[in-house]
Amino acid sequence: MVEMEKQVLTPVNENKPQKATNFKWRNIFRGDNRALWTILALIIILLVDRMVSPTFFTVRMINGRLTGSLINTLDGAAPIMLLSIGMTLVIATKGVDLSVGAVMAICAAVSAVLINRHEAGSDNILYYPGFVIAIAILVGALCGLWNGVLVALFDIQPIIATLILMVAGRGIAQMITDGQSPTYTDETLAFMGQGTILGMPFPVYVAAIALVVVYLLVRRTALGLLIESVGINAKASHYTGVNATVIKLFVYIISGICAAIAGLIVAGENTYADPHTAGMWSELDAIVAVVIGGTLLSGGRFSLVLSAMGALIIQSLRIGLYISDLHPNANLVVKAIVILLVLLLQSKEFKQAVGRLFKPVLKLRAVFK
Amino acid sequence: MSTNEQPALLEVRGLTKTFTATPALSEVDFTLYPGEVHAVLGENGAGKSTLIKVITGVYKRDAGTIRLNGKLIEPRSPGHAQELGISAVYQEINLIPTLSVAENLYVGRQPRFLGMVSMQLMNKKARKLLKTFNIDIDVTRDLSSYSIAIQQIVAIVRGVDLSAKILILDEPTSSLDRHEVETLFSVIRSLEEHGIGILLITHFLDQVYEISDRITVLRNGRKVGEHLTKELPRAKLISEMLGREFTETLGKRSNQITNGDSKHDTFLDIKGFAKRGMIEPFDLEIKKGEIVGLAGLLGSGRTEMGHLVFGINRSEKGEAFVESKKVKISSPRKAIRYGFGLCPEDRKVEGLIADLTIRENIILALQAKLGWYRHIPYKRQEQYADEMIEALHIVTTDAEKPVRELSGGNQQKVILARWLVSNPELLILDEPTRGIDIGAHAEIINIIKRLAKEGKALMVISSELAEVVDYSDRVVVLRDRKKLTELTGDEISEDAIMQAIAEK
Amino acid sequence: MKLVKFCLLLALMVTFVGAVNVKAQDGGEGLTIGFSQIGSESAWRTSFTDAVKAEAEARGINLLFSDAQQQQENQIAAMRAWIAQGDVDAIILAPVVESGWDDVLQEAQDAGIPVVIVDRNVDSDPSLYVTRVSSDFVHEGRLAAAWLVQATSGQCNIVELQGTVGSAAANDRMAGFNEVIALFPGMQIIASETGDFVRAQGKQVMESFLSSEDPANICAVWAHNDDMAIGAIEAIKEAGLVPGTDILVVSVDAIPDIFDSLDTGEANATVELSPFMGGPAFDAVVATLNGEELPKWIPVAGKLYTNRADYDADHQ
Amino acid sequence: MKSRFFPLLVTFLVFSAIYAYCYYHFSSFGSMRVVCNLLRDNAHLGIAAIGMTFVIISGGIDLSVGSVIAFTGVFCALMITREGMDPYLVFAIVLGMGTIFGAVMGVFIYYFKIPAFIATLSGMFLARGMAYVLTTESIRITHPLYIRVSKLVYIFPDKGRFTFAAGAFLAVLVIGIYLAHFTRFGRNVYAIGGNDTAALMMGVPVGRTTIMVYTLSSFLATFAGIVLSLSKRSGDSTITVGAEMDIIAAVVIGGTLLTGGVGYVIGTFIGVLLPGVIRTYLTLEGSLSPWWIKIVVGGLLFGFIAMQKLLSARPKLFSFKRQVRPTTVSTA
Repeated sequence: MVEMEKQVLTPVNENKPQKATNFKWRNIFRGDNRALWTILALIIILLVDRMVSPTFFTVRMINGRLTGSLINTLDGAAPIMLLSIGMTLVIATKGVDLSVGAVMAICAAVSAVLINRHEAGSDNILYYPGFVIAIAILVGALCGLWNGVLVALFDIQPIIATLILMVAGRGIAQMITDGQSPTYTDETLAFMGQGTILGMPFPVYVAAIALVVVYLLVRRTALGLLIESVGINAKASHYTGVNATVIKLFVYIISGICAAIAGLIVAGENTYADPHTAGMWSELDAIVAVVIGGTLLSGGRFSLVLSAMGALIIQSLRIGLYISDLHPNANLVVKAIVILLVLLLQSKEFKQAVGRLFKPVLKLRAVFK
Repeated sequence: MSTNEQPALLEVRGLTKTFTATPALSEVDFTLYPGEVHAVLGENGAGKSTLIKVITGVYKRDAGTIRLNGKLIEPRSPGHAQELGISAVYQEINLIPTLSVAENLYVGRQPRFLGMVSMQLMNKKARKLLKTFNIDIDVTRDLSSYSIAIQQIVAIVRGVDLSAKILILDEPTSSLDRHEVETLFSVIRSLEEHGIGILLITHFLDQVYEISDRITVLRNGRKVGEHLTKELPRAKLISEMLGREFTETLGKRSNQITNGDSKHDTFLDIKGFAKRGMIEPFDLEIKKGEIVGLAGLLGSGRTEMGHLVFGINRSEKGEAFVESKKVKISSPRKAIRYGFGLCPEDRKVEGLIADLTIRENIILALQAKLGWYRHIPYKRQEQYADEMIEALHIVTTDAEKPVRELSGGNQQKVILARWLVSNPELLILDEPTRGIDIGAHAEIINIIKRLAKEGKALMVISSELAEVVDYSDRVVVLRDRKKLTELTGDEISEDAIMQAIAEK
Repeated sequence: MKLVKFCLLLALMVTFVGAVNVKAQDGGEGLTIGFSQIGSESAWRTSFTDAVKAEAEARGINLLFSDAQQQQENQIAAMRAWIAQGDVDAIILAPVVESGWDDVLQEAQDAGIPVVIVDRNVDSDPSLYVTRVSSDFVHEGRLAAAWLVQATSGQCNIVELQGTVGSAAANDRMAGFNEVIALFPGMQIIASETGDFVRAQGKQVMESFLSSEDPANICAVWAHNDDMAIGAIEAIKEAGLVPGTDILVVSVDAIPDIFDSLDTGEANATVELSPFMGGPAFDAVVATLNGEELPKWIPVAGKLYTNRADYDADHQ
Repeated sequence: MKSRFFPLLVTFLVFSAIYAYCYYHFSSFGSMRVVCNLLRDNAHLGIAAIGMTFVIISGGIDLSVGSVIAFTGVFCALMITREGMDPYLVFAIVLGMGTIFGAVMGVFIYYFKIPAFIATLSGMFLARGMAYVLTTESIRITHPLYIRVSKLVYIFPDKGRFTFAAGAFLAVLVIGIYLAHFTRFGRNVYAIGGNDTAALMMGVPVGRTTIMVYTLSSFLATFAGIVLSLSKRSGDSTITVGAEMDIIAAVVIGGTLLTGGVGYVIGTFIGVLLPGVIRTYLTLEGSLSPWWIKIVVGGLLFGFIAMQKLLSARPKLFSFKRQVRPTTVSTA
């Protein structure tokens, strides 16, 4: 008993550098068996895609660039994946960020307008490509900060706080480009969307790096834990000394930065910024990706990897519809049905209802045993 | 008054309800006669709440029958139970803060004029109804703009007015003052005369003896006795409730330090803290290694005192000194920085992060204190968790289980462990032993004593007087949101505390 | 037989080349004219808006501009606001969709305000508006098809990037194009999907075409506008093919960006959708205010261009 | 003046101020023409917004309304023009479909605990997708009934046209106010928005009410689609894209709290008209860029939310810390 007291009551030296070991797979696939449904849904959709197009999994190297539907899926999923990374953190704190699509448009507009000045011969160092990218990301962070301030400091419901920027943001993007859709030729910015490294499209790297960086940021520090605790029980977290204000500011800023990078990619793909359509409805795609990834809209446990898979599900669904003979107009219907199916499979209440339906059958089986 | 010859109004037989393997009620019988007040008593976790939730259709029972006036009934929902004539007023005020008082009285049964809900008519009726209870308030204002006492009365008036055959009152008086209690009791007596059966759940034994005709005692989900109130001595009642002889718990207090001991420095000194509507100004001094018990009835201001000290609510005036240095306790985070910790009264809502694992719950306070960037390595986290699981005898298969899957006592230990790991100087414990089994109860009291021996300052809020007397070096007695007195050393006894509370 | 068809096609193209370019004229000074534009969803649309604004300024017309952001409801509301205010002399409407204009046109007529429809069509009774100044989408489709038939000698597997589903531009261009290629059994559309007139979507759809079809089997991409064609060019390049050579690219609009691609040979042909509809529209307004009778359709024809020099020569 | 009315009062004052400013610049704002135009041009949004008000008061959200409006228009046009069905029969069918659609969303939300946001988002995709599948053409409706309805106009002396759509809008407004304030259903909606567990305990049929709220919202959206189809005499699957966000903004500007339990149908009425007034001003001004409407609506949203926040945070206006107000006792 005396020994125990010592252990319990002596403070431990926290700063002792310790190697972070004990890596656990369950830390990646959080969210109980929801992971199973998400992975299953992705596999099924990929298999369906394969059935529709026999060459779906075929990857060829052409002119130093990998091509094939699978690569296209990854490439196209990159912006949604980026958004869903930020969105996952926001949703984990019981929030939501409706403004990411508008933020994409704003940042794309900022980058295009600034780089146009560089291309017009301005010597201002701020218009150099590297600075332009940095400024666009900074603008995204500021947009996130604005949302974060409304949510964390003013305690405004996230859905409505971010609705403000969702509504006004697209207007701001149009104002920045003066209603135009500016085109540019800068290769650095174009590389954001079109470049390849070792044959793989650059956006895929960006999304993957963002995933790893944010994963390390939240799981190798205490952020992930604190985010989850705020999302699960804000009051108890407050009483335990968790600084919810800082946590919320942080997640909205991350979401803003992710949206800014996604905006740069989308603009870079076509070397122009369209403030009207860039990122249109992508907030909804990102939210769906997160939800399919098993993070509850009511906050709490989250998994960045599963959210990224959710983004892949959405994109492979879209690509599948492109290559299928299905009428293009059926896109939305199929999307709605898939979302509902995944959600129903995740719903405990639905499973119980189905269970009740099959109860007589099970009973019957028990009788015959 | 009631007699056993009368046909029963409500007959419950063999009621059983199980939650995830632990039975909350097993084989409970209960009979309510018309025109009687039948008190259901028991400690926290005895199954009182479950009983009324089954009767009102909130929970589905696993087994047993319920008869109303001899007829079998199947209450499906509170609404359905209401239709059958059973209405309940719960201890958490289940009203709608954004609606007016009048609307709260008539939700679901608004008076209609020419087929339309008529606000005028409703307000008029509401005013008249409240008049009968000697309450004169603006019924058109939002409920949330009134004090909790008024809200509680509105809830009771609503229940009474539902022309119920059976009225269930769950802790109706916990936040009422004496005058309001009198008002309520006079209503209850008039209801008795109309042949309405009243099922009363309360913590206040005096009130039980004042108003009830019959008592059923529950313990651990089982019925342990049913008596006419006038035939049941208090000592027997308490021993039935606690499941042990009354005298057993009245052991001598194990005094550790004497007041004014110079070895023990003052840790926290509070002068004149107060917050309107929560607690009147009070002074409080806690020394290192001292256990200060806060005694008083539910709603006496003991929890509020803890909240003010911990910065959950900011004190409107007064000042605080930690080790003679003046400090501003403006938030729990600040308080934690000064070395405070708080185990809250409502574990589920204020303490646990239910979906996190035991390990994560245990290290949370320490991690929050360190800041997000100074991550506690997983190995260290596991070490902490395993140490705590062993030290506090937390019953679990491993530290990676979500904490919500633990029993109440083990959850309490997890919260305690959380603070022990973060090593605070002052620990405020609000009802640390509520709703937990006897074994865990004793362990937690041992831990409290040991912490004091280690030199921690402790502030323990408890409604179990015997327990307070047992470990406290000093007892602060509260009533009606006011600090009455402090008892020290040999002055401390249950009688003295009761007397202090009862004194005019 | 084949020869007959070729001749037919050539004749078709020649008639259109003749009908190019209505030059800017004077007239209309001091008028107040409301212009309800669909939005600014594409580069072509913004240059259209700018052309109308410039024309108005040159003529001294007070132009009230309203951008409907793709919503018909906004256009109707804007027209009603002008009618109610009563200081506009005429209204120019670029309708977002074809139907649903009867009431508001009737109201304008009742208020004595002439309405000139530009760009797209409306299905209302022609008596409700003065005239329609627009290009012929069907012919644009025909022109593109005719060029492709010539370029490939009538043997080509085509992938099609459709415009926004349901838009007149998409429907008509598709119809015109299909009408022509139907004459040539060697020409067929092997895949078709909507790219919503947007670059990013055009690229994505093209990517999926390139992976779902054998790229060697694709001879040409036919895009309903230049933006999607530019997206498709990116996709073709990324697939390691040479746009304009391995896969021919033909589209409609003639926005500045497509000429960059024509310069490098990455695009092959574009049919001009003339953005210079302001001049004829203002002329029509002036004419009708002077009591002149006008034909119900004033076509503004575009020509097919395969290089920048021709275009510049035509737009001096 | 009770504090509950304060947001409504501010909404009304802001509307009056903006309207007065517009009138100062453009005299036509004083005519019945502009007033009637505001009513008829915003009728479909307004009708759907009244349904949305109930949803938001109940503490939910419905993202599907814009798509439902579009689907209804397309369905009506297709059935009447292409299939030659009787319009009344078509209306009955489409209203039935809308009602079932809303009820199914309600069931998903209440029984399967799928968050309203996601459930109605799926509904939005589904309804829009179905509209696209039906047809992507813009179809004209020339049925005699439609012509007759278009002649149902009261013309004011200054030629303001009070049309069927305007009438339908006002009628739905009156019915909405009646439903919200004078029926048990309406009061139950307020109750579950205020505190749904308490409402359940008080015997409010929470499940039924929740499902009915979404049913009502879809029903009204369908009705809005019919009204729009009648006034435009056409059906088109690309209309009202993103209208749900405009509608939600209108409801919030109208003083309804997104947290549920508080709100007024009449506030929504003003909230719908306000962007209409601004749009009219921009149109008449003729040189302001179109993006200002978005920025101004966003600014208004922010202003109203900030005001509501300040009001509810009284008396400590500038304390940003979460106030733990003892509104309910929880000692369980």
